[in-house]
Amino acid sequence: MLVTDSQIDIFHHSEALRNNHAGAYSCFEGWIRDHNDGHEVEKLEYEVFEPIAIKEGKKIINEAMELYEILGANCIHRKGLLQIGDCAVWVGVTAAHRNDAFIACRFIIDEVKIRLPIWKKEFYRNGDSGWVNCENCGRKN
Amino acid sequence: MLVTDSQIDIFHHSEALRNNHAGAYSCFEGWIRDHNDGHEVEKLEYEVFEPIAIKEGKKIINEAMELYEILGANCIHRKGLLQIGDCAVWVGVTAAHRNDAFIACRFIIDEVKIRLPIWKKEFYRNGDSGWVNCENCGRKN
Amino acid sequence: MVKSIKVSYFALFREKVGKSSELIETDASTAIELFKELEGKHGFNQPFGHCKVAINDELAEWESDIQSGDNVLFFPPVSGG
Amino acid sequence: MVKSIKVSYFALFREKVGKSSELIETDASTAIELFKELEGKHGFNQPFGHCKVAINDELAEWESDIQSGDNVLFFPPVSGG
Repeated sequence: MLVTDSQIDIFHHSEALRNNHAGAYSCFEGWIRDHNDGHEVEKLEYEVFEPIAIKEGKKIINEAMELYEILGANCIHRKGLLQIGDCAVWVGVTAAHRNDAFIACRFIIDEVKIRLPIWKKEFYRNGDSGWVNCENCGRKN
Repeated sequence: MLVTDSQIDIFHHSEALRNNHAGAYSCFEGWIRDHNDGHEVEKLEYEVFEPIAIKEGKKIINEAMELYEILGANCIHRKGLLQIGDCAVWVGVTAAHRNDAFIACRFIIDEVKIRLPIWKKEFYRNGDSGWVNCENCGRKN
Repeated sequence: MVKSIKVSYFALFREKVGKSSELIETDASTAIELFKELEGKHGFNQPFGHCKVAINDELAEWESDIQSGDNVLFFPPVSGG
Repeated sequence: MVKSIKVSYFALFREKVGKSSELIETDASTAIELFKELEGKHGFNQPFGHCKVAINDELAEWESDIQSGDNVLFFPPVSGG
């Protein structure tokens, strides 16, 4: 688990997961899209409280390693100002078989979005801005 | 849908899926692993009947576009001789939201593995070799 | 009526037959009849339900009629996993 | 007994308070008591169940005791989607 203020080097991080026992690699990237909830988005700012984001992110990855038959997993999250098309978060998972890779990858991104102290402020084309609220964060952890 | 006898340029093909409306990118890579069914695998040969593999692959991608709220999808499959660690198949899907991206990516790789006329011959460390049979291919399409 | 059919084999089937295609004179009127005629001769020994057939490069139903001059392609089970 | 607590705010909360932290003298004995004391004052106006608390950089239960000298961090709802 890493938090970075520069572009995520996806090639580097996926190479680091290479493993001759792995037959499956599943990855997810969250990209900054140009719209949300009917608003035209211009850019986005991520605020991250790193001490807990990193600790909790590592915990999620460890949980995935225990819950599923996977060989490796990692997650990188951006902080700071991002533009449309930028990659805000990357998750990569390797496993012998694809079912485990897919399920664990999904688990990690879902948990990361709910449990990490990361807030997203959207800046709209019309000049407004606002903090994006969580839809599922009422879920019990 | 493409079939190629050279290394899959994943960066190029994922870039081609870039889309400012996309907030989610899900991808799957199938790697040649060093074991299968208790045998130590040395290398692998993919035989592809291209006319139908490409037609059927495009059909699967179109089905995914109709079934799920996705913005783009592609699949590239290798043919010929591959070594341990090589990427044999890549699937990439973009969507506004991650649920659609994940489900469609999974749909495409599952269908590709069942419906495309692609056969895998494994060459083992002990000198044996054999065609790998499908576990789920009895499923009705 | 005897038909002249080009039959193409892939992967395991090609290896069992020892060639990738052959010309067959047959009375079979459907793809499945032709398959049944050849599977014993060549010892395909694969669960029929896992095999597929194509006629002239289009996937086809096993019950499809075959015509003189057709290219019938027999696909052994795919690797799946 | 009055405690001296450093309270840290993030994102929406920081903007509502107008600063990222402040020193508070309080009688509150738990994190939730302190939150209730401050939410009205600062107008947090967020569903409590979606907020979280950390004490000295560790996620904590809302019922956790707070001690003089603690750094209590209030997290507004995360963006999720």
